[in-house]
Amino acid sequence: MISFETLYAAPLELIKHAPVLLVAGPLMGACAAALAPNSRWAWMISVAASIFAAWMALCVAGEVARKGVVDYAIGGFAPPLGIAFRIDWLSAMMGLLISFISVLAALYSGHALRAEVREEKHGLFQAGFLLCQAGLLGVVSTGDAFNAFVFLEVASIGTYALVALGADRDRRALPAAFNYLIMGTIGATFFVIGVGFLYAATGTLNMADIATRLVTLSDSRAVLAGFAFIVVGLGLKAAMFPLHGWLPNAYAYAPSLIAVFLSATATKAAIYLLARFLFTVFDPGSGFAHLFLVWVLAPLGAIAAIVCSLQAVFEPELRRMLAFSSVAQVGYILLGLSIASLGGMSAGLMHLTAHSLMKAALFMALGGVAILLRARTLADFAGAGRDAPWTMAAFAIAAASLMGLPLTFGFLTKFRLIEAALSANQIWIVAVIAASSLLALIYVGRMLEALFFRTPAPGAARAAEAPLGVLVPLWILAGVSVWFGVDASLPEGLANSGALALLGARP
Amino acid sequence: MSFLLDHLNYVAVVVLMMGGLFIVFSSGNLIKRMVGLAIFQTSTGLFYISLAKVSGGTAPIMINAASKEGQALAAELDLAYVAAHGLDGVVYSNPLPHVLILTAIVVGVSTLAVGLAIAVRLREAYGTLEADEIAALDRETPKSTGAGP
Amino acid sequence: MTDALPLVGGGLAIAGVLLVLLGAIGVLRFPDVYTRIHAASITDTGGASLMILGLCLIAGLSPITLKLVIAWAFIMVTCPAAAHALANAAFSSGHSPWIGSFRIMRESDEQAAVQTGPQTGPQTGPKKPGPKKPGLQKQ
Amino acid sequence: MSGAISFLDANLAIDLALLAMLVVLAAAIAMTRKLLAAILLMGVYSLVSAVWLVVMDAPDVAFTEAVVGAGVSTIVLLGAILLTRAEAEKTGWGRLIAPALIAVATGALLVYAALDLPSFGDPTSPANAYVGRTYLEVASRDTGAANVVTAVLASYRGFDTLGETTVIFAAGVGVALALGFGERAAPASRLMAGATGDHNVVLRVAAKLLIPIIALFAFYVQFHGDLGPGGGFQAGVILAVAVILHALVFGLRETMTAVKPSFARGVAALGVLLYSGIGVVCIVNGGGFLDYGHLFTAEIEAQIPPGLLGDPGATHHWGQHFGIFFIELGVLFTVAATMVTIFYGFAGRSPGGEAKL
Amino acid sequence: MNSGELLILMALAIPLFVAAAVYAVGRMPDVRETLTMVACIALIVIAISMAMRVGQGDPPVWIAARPLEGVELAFRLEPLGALFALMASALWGVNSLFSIGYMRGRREANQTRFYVCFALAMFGAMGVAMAGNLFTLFVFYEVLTFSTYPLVTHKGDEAARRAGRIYLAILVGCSVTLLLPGIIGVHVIAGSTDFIPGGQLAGKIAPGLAGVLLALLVFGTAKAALMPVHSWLPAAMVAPAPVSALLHAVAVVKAGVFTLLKVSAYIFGPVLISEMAVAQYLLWIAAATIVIASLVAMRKDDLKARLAWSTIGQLAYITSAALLPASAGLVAGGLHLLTHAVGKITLFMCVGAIYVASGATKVSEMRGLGRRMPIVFGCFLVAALSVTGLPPFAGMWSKFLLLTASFGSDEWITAAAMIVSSLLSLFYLAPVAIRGLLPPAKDAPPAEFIRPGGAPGLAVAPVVITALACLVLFFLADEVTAFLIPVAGGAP
Repeated sequence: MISFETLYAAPLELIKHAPVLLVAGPLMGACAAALAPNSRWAWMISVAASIFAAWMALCVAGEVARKGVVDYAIGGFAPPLGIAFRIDWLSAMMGLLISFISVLAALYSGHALRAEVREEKHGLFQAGFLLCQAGLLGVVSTGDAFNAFVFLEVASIGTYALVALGADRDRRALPAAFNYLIMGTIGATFFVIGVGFLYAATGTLNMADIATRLVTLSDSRAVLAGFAFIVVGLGLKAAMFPLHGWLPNAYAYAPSLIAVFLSATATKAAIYLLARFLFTVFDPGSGFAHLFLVWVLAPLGAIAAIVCSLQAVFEPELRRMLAFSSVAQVGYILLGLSIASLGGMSAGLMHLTAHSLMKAALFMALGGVAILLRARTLADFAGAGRDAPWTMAAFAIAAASLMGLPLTFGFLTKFRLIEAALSANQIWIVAVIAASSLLALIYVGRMLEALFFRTPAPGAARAAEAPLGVLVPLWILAGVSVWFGVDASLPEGLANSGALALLGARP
Repeated sequence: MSFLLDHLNYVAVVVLMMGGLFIVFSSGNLIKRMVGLAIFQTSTGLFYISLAKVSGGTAPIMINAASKEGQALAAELDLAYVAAHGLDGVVYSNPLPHVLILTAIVVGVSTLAVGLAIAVRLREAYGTLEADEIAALDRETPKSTGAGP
Repeated sequence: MTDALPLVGGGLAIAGVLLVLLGAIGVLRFPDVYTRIHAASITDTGGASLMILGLCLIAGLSPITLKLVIAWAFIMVTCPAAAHALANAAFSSGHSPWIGSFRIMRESDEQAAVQTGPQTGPQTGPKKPGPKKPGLQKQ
Repeated sequence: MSGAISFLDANLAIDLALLAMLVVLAAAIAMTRKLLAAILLMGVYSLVSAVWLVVMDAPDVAFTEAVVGAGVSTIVLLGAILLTRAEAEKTGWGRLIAPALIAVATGALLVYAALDLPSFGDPTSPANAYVGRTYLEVASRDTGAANVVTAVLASYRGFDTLGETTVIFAAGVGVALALGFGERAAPASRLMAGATGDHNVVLRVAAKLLIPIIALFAFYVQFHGDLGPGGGFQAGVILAVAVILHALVFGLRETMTAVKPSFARGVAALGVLLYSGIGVVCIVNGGGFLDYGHLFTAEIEAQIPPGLLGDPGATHHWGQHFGIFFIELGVLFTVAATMVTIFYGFAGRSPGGEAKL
Repeated sequence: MNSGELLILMALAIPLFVAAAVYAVGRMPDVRETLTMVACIALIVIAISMAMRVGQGDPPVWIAARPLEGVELAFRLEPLGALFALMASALWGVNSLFSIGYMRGRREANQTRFYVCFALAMFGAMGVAMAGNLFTLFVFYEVLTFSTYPLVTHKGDEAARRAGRIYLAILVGCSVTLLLPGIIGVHVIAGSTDFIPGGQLAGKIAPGLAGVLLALLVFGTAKAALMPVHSWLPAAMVAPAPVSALLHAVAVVKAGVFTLLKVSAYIFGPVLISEMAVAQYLLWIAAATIVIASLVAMRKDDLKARLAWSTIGQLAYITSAALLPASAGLVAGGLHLLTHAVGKITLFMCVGAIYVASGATKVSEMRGLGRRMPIVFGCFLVAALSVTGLPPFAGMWSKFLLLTASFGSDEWITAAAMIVSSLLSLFYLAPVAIRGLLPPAKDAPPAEFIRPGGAPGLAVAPVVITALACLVLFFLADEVTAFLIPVAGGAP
């Protein structure tokens, strides 16, 4: 794993405040983008802000590498009075992932917006995108339960409307966005209720503080209810199996930029928060948290991995296919977390990374081609592989990673997942993963066959190669998938440290 | 009895939450769903606030007996109580949940605005706000890219 | 004397409350938009004034009283204006004043309720009163 | 303690009465099919809960609930249904079972847990004993603000408030994206048609009279915030209401020439920029983000006259004072401008709705 | 980077380079095919030198990458691998020669894609041959699968696509659901999947659990076409003849049985195998496969289908060899790998030549056809005898060793199955050639040449070469066995 201490260079002052600048950067960028005179400016601002955030994420990772845990008390008030960021390896990893994806998405946005959104709205669109980014980065960095809720909402509110903008191309985006809003808000409110119960039981909102005070009263009914509400709320946000109904349409009909960004980051941030509460705030070793891991999280993950893969197999629309597979992959990640061993959690986190990379690439490739043809179903995409070889080659690589083929990142993460399940003696998880990989093979096979081995219907709209502005970020993503497929030491190191942080963070 | 009385407040607030949640899920009309959502969020706020109440307390605004505001607030207080305890012994309610709920209320109205905006677009694209009718329209034209615009 | 003031104030306040209650009954019972507006506005203004007066007496000479007086002035401006706006809107949306029996009145109510749909032309105003009544009658 | 006991009982009675009213209102909203009725009832619901909040010693929250819940929410909802149908379809009884189950299950869990909470009003409960009490002890010493809520909101948990302001801004962005910026406001936009009819002299006079007062009140609320209830949010909403009233009486076009939509959007963004900018300034001056203690460098601090804010006797923390002042200003900008933007979005939407976005 | 690593790198880089270059110069057929041939020769040279180094006891080793902690992408040559590499590269050369004749003779479409995928398949085969651990082997095993999919669906019609689906579904399905968990199981239990003489798992695992792993690995390796995971092989018959030759002789199925041999020799080790009851059951399944496949082959009139089923039978031979409790079986299996490859490729190329010339695919159409194309049919007879196991052809030695091994370990059932199926194969292979050489029947005149001048020279020459190879290997068998002896070295 590359050493983050030496990776970055920044003035010391900046490094000291990197944790908060990581969030404040995109936030102020959003305001600037909203004020931007024209589309080009907005785009440049968005790219600049995203790059700044990525730089700050590197600095934070470096600090974490040096100190282990970075605490940043905002307003100079130490917790529990003030709000404090608490960044360990897990947060650092999520920050790196989100900001990296954001940079690529921002690069991609230049062309995507021109094709999908009306000119005078680009400024606000970029603002919404940056706000979502700031919110997600805040969620993964904050150490305060209520602050996490605020940032969840910062990330969500804008995106609801952004999803709705897909209506310019397909009106089904509107019901999807509305449903997304209702479910997202209910999820957030449930989360708030849960936090309220924890507050009533402990009198504090700082996660670490809650954890220390929970040790004494972990069996009180208020705490139990708080746990339940937090899990359901975050489960809604993370599209945990029975609560995933909002996701497929939201991803399928949103503007491609939003599909790329959300599919790669939004649910991941919610999963992060879920893991944070499961393992850091509550004690997974004892009582209901453990029962939940074994009897709820693992089965739900398994069901998701099977059922949603099946739905993807029978789905005619390409983007909905990908969305369903997203839910299935979330199932993988939860399975990994539910094996509360170091190996299992590290595998889950690795798969989280892999899935972000591949899904971003897949949606980006589809967007890049669909920019030119308003294709939805497999039939519409027939033969696109011949018409747009470069775009679709990247798509194929990402799809291979989704299928878990060798020499791609997806294969290695699946390898680790199965390994962890075997060493934890949970053969049934191996069976589940095997079965759902078989289904993945089928639906990805359907996609690739349609793209590469079918000829488009005569007179059908033909795909054309995506512009360079799309190809560059797309191929960066595909390249990373292959690089990590040959040498995954970097993500594995991060995931291991993250898992250690989760397991070791008990008070 | 006193136990029940002590918790009646919470129970009532919970009933309100249930009401909001029920409206959200039961009504097919999108506007009404938003109303239900607003009620649900408000009631959550009420729950927090009832956590913050301290019996015999007053609003967490420091009473500086010297200042004019101090006099004013003293006058606003329950006179008998102030007479009994004087201004320094005043018990204040817990300010923290108030702060949180200020935030929550604002978040709620933001959600409401965005949701209603989407609902208006829906009405324009589909000509209705009933979830069932919208679903039916989608079913009969599954591949329609005919957007509002 | 100083003991009497709060009692008097309380009495005035209660009187105001009763007046407002009266107005509420009127809103429910009166036949048509205009009479209902009439009931609501007058009683509101009067009742509020009584209450404020009572509160002033209770508070005695203090900043509170000042605030109360300002509030009273505000009410005195807004309530009549609001009532006027309502009546104006009702009129411009074609509500006919009450003649004849309640049955006929109900029908025109229903027309009003129907008219509030989006189909009605842009010449009609925001018909808060129209649907409000059925809404309240449900209580 | 007898005084306290009677105090408690009186409170409890009012408290429960209000809660009962709320329950009735919720039931009424659930039952009615008239959207307009539902919306107005929701306004009433907010108002009653605001009263309840006052009883609960939460004047700030009550204030916000009143202006936001009963005020803006209702306006926005009305604007929404003016553009849509006013009747809700009837939902069959069969369709109510699942929602009822969900609600009841949730409620059961909540009650199950709530009965385990420390009894209502218990001053020794963890919630009231731990951090909350500490705030009461240190807040006004640290920040010099009498209103502890304001102190916590703007200083201790100022980052939350930044996020909250951002949420408002995001909502403005979202509505503007979804509904446009109200440029196509038809001169006969239905929201104002009732007033621009023939005889509305009374309204115009009343409005001319009220709008300045409302604006004035907004600023009172704004700058009185650290001494009494109120602050940026309430003030912002009230200011926005002044503009909305103007639009209702004099017509959207008029208002848009006075307050341009682009201007409103710009101010909204500027507010957030101001807020986060303060944080950055604190960093530049050697503190942490939003650490008002370092808002001013020492030499500037020295030049501030001691009696600047009246009563020279009291100890002053200029950093905290001005920090809170500025960020509340940022909040005011964003909230007011966003509310206006949202209103423009809805009111400027041509009715009938066949218009392209 | 020492010379050994360089050799391995070249062996992998050359096919890749060819693939890229062929794709680049696709417009110019002559350049394209010259390139391919040159690359074949280079590859053969490399394979020979690697085999020599293995013979000298200094095998090339290269640890290319370490994708995960404790998981390596490593290459390590050993006799079996060297033999497989040599065989594959040599047969690739011959087969490319033949494909030039065939494809041009048939004026096939998408020839460039054909050659690209062919080269990629060789890349996979080389990787499989040189893999130093199960992980690496699996990686290249999948590369091989996916690079051959376009070849199988070469015709591009719906039938071809359906065949392709079956092909992928069975091969990848088995490898993902059975092989991969098996490999990871080995990794978890043994801590590593390296191939070490005597067996990685030896002494680290109870025979019962080992049996489960063995079953996973054997059935997961669907390329070995052990029943019931064999049906992809007949399905893949829609592919053109050179592809069938590739599948049956050069790379694919051979990669499957090769995997089994490696697993048996270096993962479980002869000792562990001999202790496992499961191995016994699998042997019976293999025996059943042998007999059933031969019986089915008897009844097939379509010549390619008949050959396909015979391949299934022959593969089961090697599978049994891998599962025999006697380490001698491994040597025999290795030898059979080679001899059967040479024989089978001859047969398929003959079929291709006949098809190009006359368009005939059914045995019944071929009576008397041999009179017109005696060389082809002569070679067919030679190869048929070799596959059947008659002297003086190579096939005889491997079968002899297999029989001795199975008798030596008292596996009567296996032995019996082998004898029976040899007899059967005599009846379903040899007659094809003989009937072809008989005078045509009065009522059924043989099919006319659809191509003036019969099969092109480039399609006939390779047939002759491989037929001669069958003969030559009969005399070289001893050297090959000597070369393979170290494989069984782990045995006590």
